[in-house]
Amino acid sequence: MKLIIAAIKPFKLEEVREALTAIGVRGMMVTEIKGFGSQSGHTEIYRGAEYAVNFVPKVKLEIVVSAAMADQVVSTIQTTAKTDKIGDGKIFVLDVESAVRVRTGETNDDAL
Amino acid sequence: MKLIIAAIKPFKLEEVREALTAIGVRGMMVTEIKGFGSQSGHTEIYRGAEYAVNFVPKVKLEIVVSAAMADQVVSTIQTTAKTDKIGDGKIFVLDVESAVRVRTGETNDDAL
Amino acid sequence: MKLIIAAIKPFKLEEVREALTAIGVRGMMVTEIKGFGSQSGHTEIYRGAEYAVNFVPKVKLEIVVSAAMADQVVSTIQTTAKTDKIGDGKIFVLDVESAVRVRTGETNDDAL
Amino acid sequence: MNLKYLMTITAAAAVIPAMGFAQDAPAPGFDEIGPYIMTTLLFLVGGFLVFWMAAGFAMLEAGLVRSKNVTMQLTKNISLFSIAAIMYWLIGFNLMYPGDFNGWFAPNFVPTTLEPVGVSAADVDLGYASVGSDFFFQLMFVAATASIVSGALAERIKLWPFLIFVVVLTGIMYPISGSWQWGGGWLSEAGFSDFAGSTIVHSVGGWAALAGAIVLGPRLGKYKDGQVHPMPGSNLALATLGTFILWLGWFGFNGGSQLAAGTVGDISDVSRIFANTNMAAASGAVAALILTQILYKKVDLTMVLNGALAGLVSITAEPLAPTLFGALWIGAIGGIIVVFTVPMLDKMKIDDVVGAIPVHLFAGIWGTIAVVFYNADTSIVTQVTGIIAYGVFTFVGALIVWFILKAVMGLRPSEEDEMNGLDTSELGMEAYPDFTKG
Amino acid sequence: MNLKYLMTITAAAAVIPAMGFAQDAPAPGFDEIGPYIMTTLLFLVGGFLVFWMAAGFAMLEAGLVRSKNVTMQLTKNISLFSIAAIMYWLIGFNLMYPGDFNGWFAPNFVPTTLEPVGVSAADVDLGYASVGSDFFFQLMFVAATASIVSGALAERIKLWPFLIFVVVLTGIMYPISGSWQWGGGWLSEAGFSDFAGSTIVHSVGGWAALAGAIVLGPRLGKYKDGQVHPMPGSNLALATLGTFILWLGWFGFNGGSQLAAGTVGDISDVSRIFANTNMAAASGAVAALILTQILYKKVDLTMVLNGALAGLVSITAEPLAPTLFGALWIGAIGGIIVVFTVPMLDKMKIDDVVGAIPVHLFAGIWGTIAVVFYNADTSIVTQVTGIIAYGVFTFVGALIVWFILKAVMGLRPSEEDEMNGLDTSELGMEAYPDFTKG
Amino acid sequence: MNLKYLMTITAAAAVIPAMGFAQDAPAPGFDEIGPYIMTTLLFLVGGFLVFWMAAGFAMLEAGLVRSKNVTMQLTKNISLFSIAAIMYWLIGFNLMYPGDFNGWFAPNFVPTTLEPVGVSAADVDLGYASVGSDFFFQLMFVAATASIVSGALAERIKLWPFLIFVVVLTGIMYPISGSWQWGGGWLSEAGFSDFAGSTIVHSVGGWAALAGAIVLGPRLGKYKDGQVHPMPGSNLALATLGTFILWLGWFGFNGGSQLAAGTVGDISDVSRIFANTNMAAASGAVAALILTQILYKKVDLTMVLNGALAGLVSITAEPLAPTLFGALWIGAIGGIIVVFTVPMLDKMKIDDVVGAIPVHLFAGIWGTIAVVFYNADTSIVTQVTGIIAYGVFTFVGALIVWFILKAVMGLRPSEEDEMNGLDTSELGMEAYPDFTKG
Ligand SMILES: Nc1ncnc2c1ncn2[C@@H]1O[C@H](COP(=O)(O)OP(=O)(O)O)[C@@H](O)[C@H]1O
Ligand SMILES: Nc1ncnc2c1ncn2[C@@H]1O[C@H](COP(=O)(O)OP(=O)(O)O)[C@@H](O)[C@H]1O
Ligand SMILES: Nc1ncnc2c1ncn2[C@@H]1O[C@H](COP(=O)(O)OP(=O)(O)O)[C@@H](O)[C@H]1O
Repeated sequence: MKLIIAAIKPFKLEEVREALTAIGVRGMMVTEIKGFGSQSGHTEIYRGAEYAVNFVPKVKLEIVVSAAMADQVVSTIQTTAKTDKIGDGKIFVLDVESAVRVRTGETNDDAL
Repeated sequence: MKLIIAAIKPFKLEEVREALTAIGVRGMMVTEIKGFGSQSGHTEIYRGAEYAVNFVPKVKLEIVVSAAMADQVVSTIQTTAKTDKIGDGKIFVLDVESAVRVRTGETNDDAL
Repeated sequence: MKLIIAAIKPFKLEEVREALTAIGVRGMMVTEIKGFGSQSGHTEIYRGAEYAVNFVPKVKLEIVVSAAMADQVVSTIQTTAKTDKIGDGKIFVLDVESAVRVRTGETNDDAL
Repeated sequence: MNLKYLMTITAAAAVIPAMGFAQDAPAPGFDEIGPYIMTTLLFLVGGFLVFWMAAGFAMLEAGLVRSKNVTMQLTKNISLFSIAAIMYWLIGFNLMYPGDFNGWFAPNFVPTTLEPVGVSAADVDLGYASVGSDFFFQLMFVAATASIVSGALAERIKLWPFLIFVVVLTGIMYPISGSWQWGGGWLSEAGFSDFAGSTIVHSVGGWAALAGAIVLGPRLGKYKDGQVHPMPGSNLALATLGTFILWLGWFGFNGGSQLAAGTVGDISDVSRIFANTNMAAASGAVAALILTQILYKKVDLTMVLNGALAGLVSITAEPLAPTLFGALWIGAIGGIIVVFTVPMLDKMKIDDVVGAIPVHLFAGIWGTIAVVFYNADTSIVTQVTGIIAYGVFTFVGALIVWFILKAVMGLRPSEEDEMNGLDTSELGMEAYPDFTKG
Repeated sequence: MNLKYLMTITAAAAVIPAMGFAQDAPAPGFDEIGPYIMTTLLFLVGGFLVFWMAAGFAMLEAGLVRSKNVTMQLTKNISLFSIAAIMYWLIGFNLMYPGDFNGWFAPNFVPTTLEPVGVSAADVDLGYASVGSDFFFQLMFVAATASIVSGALAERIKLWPFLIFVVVLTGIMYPISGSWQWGGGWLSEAGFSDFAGSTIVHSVGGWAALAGAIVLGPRLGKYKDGQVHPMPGSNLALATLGTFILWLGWFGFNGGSQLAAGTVGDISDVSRIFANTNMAAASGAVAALILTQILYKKVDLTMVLNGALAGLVSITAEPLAPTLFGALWIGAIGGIIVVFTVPMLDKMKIDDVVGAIPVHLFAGIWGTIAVVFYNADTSIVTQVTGIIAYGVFTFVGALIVWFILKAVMGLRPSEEDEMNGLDTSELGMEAYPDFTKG
Repeated sequence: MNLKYLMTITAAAAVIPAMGFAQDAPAPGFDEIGPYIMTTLLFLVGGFLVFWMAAGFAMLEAGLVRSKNVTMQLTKNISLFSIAAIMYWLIGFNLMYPGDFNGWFAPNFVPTTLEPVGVSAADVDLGYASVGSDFFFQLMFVAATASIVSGALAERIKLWPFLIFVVVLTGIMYPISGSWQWGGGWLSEAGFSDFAGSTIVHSVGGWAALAGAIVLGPRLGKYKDGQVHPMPGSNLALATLGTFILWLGWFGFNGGSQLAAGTVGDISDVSRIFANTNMAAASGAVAALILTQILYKKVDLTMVLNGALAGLVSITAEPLAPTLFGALWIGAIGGIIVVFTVPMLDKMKIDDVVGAIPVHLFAGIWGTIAVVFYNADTSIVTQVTGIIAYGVFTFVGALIVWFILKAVMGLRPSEEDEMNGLDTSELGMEAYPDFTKG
């Protein structure tokens, strides 16, 4: 199994979730994060003082899928989250050794 | 070492933490997440309009332990977080290459 | 590529970010977490009742870098986040199989 | 004041010469000045209570929008009040209260001037109150009208076009239509009755909001593939606080509209109004409480809040005449109206973020009609005439202004800006920057 | 009003014929109506200030519960006020103020009716105030009583059983016991003294809350393996706001209870009451500030807030007679009581979420006793008699009602529902949906 | 009161024997007591409105600090008010209002005592108001002064040194300098004019805050490597609520300062003050609204809030004499001052967390100067004299006190404590414990 970690723009979350459900992803973990990257560093003014915004709000998705599905999930996220503007995000793939479903104790692919 | 990622029901956090401490887990990272899975999708009413709740609040645990301890930690979480109701959560195990304790610079198992 | 996960003290975030930028890290994901570890367990009083604080606020950094850079990143975080006080945090390194930049579709090291 | 009584003293005075009662003029007794002082006080206390409603609207709206639009909603609310205060001074007040003038066109646009400092009793209308207190009180009403609009159009209208609309609404539209009734215009002559402004203030705000909501369209994603996608308010504690503030302010709104407090009859009437106003709010809330439990098997706090406000709007057209029982059922119907019309608007794809249209327009119409049940001098015909007159004038007028603004400067931010929230995209300032949103 | 003075004029009138004083009846002078107008005004201003306390309780409680129960707490607060307003009109007011009747049983359950519109001076009691203002003012007190209960039982009682209890408390229990003293019943005849209601309002609320807390039991996990597990309030800014609101409202609560404002003595007494009330609140807060610093080495804001409120409750039984120094030490002891009794209740495993029992019951008892120090016409015996009478009647009565409710419909949600929070489980609506809780 | 009129009656009395007018003394007519009652009422209503400002400061400051310092800010605000209430009773009031005494040294430190219960008309100054109401009203002003300091020094000063400073400021410094003008001291004799306290209250608070900010230094990281690092306020909804509360309270602040309400002239003047006060706030807000849009291409809500407050401070020195147009431009300049001086202070590395110094000190100076434009009896020279006198006395005095406190107990927490926030490090209690901060 693979763990797919993706950082995307918050307003894309709903769209991406729908796209993933469509291709059969049945679960994920979503976390609000502060993203730092090339997009960062635009300046704002607060009470007359300019300052650089180093972090921009992003949403992090963590999805564990069977190795077979991984590529499809990655490309689905990539195409759906794309706005062609800087800050669209990143997708990382890690290897997962084992998985367990708490409720049933099922393991690995059955747990997903 | 192994990284154990678990998504559980928020109200189980305290119980799980105690159970893990009991078996000698000395640290973890806890994050509030929005979970998406089979449990999701129940409907609510807001100002007369029905809508589907796609995400349910979950708590994510990230625990790094020595390879030897991994299985015990997994089963402890699984048994403690269990309510036999849908949405109990998932546990994933990943391999960790190295660990460092910031304060001392100790590495790997000594860092945990 | 490697995924470096670090839990540090919140007030060290800015310093660490600057140090990492200095050595050429171009992106990261930052998450507020509740940390559990040796530091935990000091007691507070609320309305006359003592209670143990099991979780302390920490910041989690997730950084994906080329394998070559990993060690430098780890040591930079370790030296910068250090206060020599308990609770300084931990750094973990995991292997990353692949990376994609959503905007461009670039992969692996080019995606970082 | 009691003339005969004065005579007595004067007569008595005659008995003892050299007492020169004339000299007394500068310091007349309380029988003469008491009513003036009490009514002025009524306007001042009533006025600051209605002022407080501006904070109520701000909190209610800030609580019912999503966290990414809170700074903008707060900015709109404090700005609209400030602009209303200036416009009403600049032209509104004299446009609305010319006494004679029927408000179809403004003969003279003159800013408001108050009586001189330390004015003497001889130079004021002892039968009424000081101009300053009257202006202060009336000014608060126009601000309320503008607040109604800001709530309905929240989360998707840019700051400046909204504020420009406020300039027109508070400086021209409200004063003109207001003069028809409170300025002694044609509607008051026709026998229309709207004690504190269910129609003149609340429906007018509602009509302007409705026109805006139609021209503006719904928030992105609110109505997708034939479904309503609720966007829950970010802070119901603030929304509840706002409702309590409005409830409190309403005692000044309705009570002050008695326009007199210096006689036993007047002060007792003000008491009656306070009691009725409170009852209507309570019954509106309870009606929504029970009805949402029945309809949805769950109580909906936001509906209970709207229900209380609808009860208040319903009793505003006639808070004096009804018995407490009358206030109860009139207010309760207001609460029921809200529970049914909020989803109705959604079905019509009219996106009213805070329920301003059901509360202020629909309940306002109901309240204006309900006048006939307890006020014998009114007729359903004239009431409906008034409702229609205000509706047509304000709705059409607002539509025109909204369309002009849309053509000239555009009303909505870009899609991405709206998605990211107006706080960061338009103002570059979050309302709750320290908190992780999810 | 001043009889002799009337005679004067009448006599004087006699001297000069054809002055027909009789005709004057419809428009008497301010010497006659002034007191009536001022006292009515006192009730109206005092009344809206006490109304404001409903918002204070709502904010205080919403701030001291965990974020997962905020919507429920807000719903309870606005609903209980609305229900109290209706019940007090329906039966409460006439049950409590029959004048003659001592309240042991209710001969006639009749809704409240106000004087007619534009009532004339001849048809009112010029020595008091308008019925409307009196009703409006008194109504706010019963609502306060109910608010006290909602805070203590927060986070674990279902909505409807709580609201049904409110119906009984505000419609029957409070009016009956209230009539013993303020209705001119047996306790007032016995010489009991409770100026603004330390016992009649606050202790009564506290007793009802105590009974409920016992029947209901503590929140899940509050007392585990012999330890107290604090559950910190989710929003101390709201809690502080609520305290300030209550403090402000208390000026109306105590000041209005002078029940007269139309003479030099009365208005000066109201001033005295304002000054003493403020002093007691301040000293209660300072006492808690210093004491928590000494006891815990850290100041506890929630205790300071409770301390201010306890100071207010302590002075409520006699806000007029004490000197400012008297108000200071009476209030300070109130603050001290809170700091010691909050943990005491925890030791007794009685879970009072907001500290309502220490603040309103314990400080209320203290305040009622403290009356004897500055009011010579009172005796410790009658004061204690009153305290016991109200305690037994309310505590036992409440116990019975709570047990019936528990038997009939159950008071608590399921364990998992309580764990997940009443907002999602019972109402399906979060108070702060946009924010990540942790 | 009207003497001639009394004579009349007495004389008339003489005509008809056996009418014993003497006996009437205990109950004089409204012509005699009316003004006393109305002015007392003005103080009571004005007083509770100014009390409300304490809540306004608390909310404004709680909203403008970071979430990790909110509990501390709330604790400071409720504590400072309570301490001010006690100190002003203990010595402040009699130190400030000796009538004759010019305030350079305090001959007698005596606590305040009020008139007896049920005082009779013969024993009061019928030309003014009850001591109780006067004390209550004046007390609220000193508390406002202290609140100004807490905001400027937020997020980095320990609780106790701050509270000790409040003891000195409210018990000694403010009363002494206040007596120069309001106590009938040398400045009032010199012809200085400050109607409601632009200088006496607001600038004094601002000077004390400035001294503190200098001694204390900026928050860690605020000015790093020659750059300003903004630390955005954690809750702009609270900040806006606080501003609305202050705005409301200001009607009592300025209106009550008329010190009389029992004649046509006085109540009309109070009305004028209400209208002008509202106008100045509105124009201050609009000025900041437009100016920030022009300067930064984005509206800055926190500046708009400060702008409204600066408008209020600007009109406070003379809210009566100006026309509405006068109030408009005076207030607008106040708003402009804030927009320019807030960044200016940052350039000078003076860290004022909430903008208290621009709002209260700079706008206060402006308002005191602006008096000369509408009040013919004033001269720029005496106005500046007063401004300097208050500035030197308060700034130097505060500097000394701050230095002593720094030497004796230290003002700042450790670096790590400040970084972690005073809520957890000093109080061990978070304001928003349930929420994830980021
Ligand atoms: N090396 C990295 N490791 C982890 N997360 C990253 C990394 N680089 C970027 N990210 C995440 O991806 C987001 C978008 O990246 P950014 O460089 O801003 O834009 P883009 O991906 O279009 O180049 C960042 O906000 C951050 O959350
Ligand atoms: N494939 C997955 N990848 C990551 N997290 C998952 C995945 N499936 C489920 N989860 C997490 O586990 C939680 C519970 O899963 P769910 O399917 O709802 O119930 P159950 O585990 O009982 O089948 C989800 O809310 C989500 O946070
Ligand atoms: N085994 C672990 N797995 C994951 N995170 C850990 C682990 N141990 C510690 N942490 C994280 O590191 C933080 C600091 O660790 P702690 O033991 O408190 O101090 P120190 O690292 O100085 O020994 C903890 O708060 C937690 O977030």
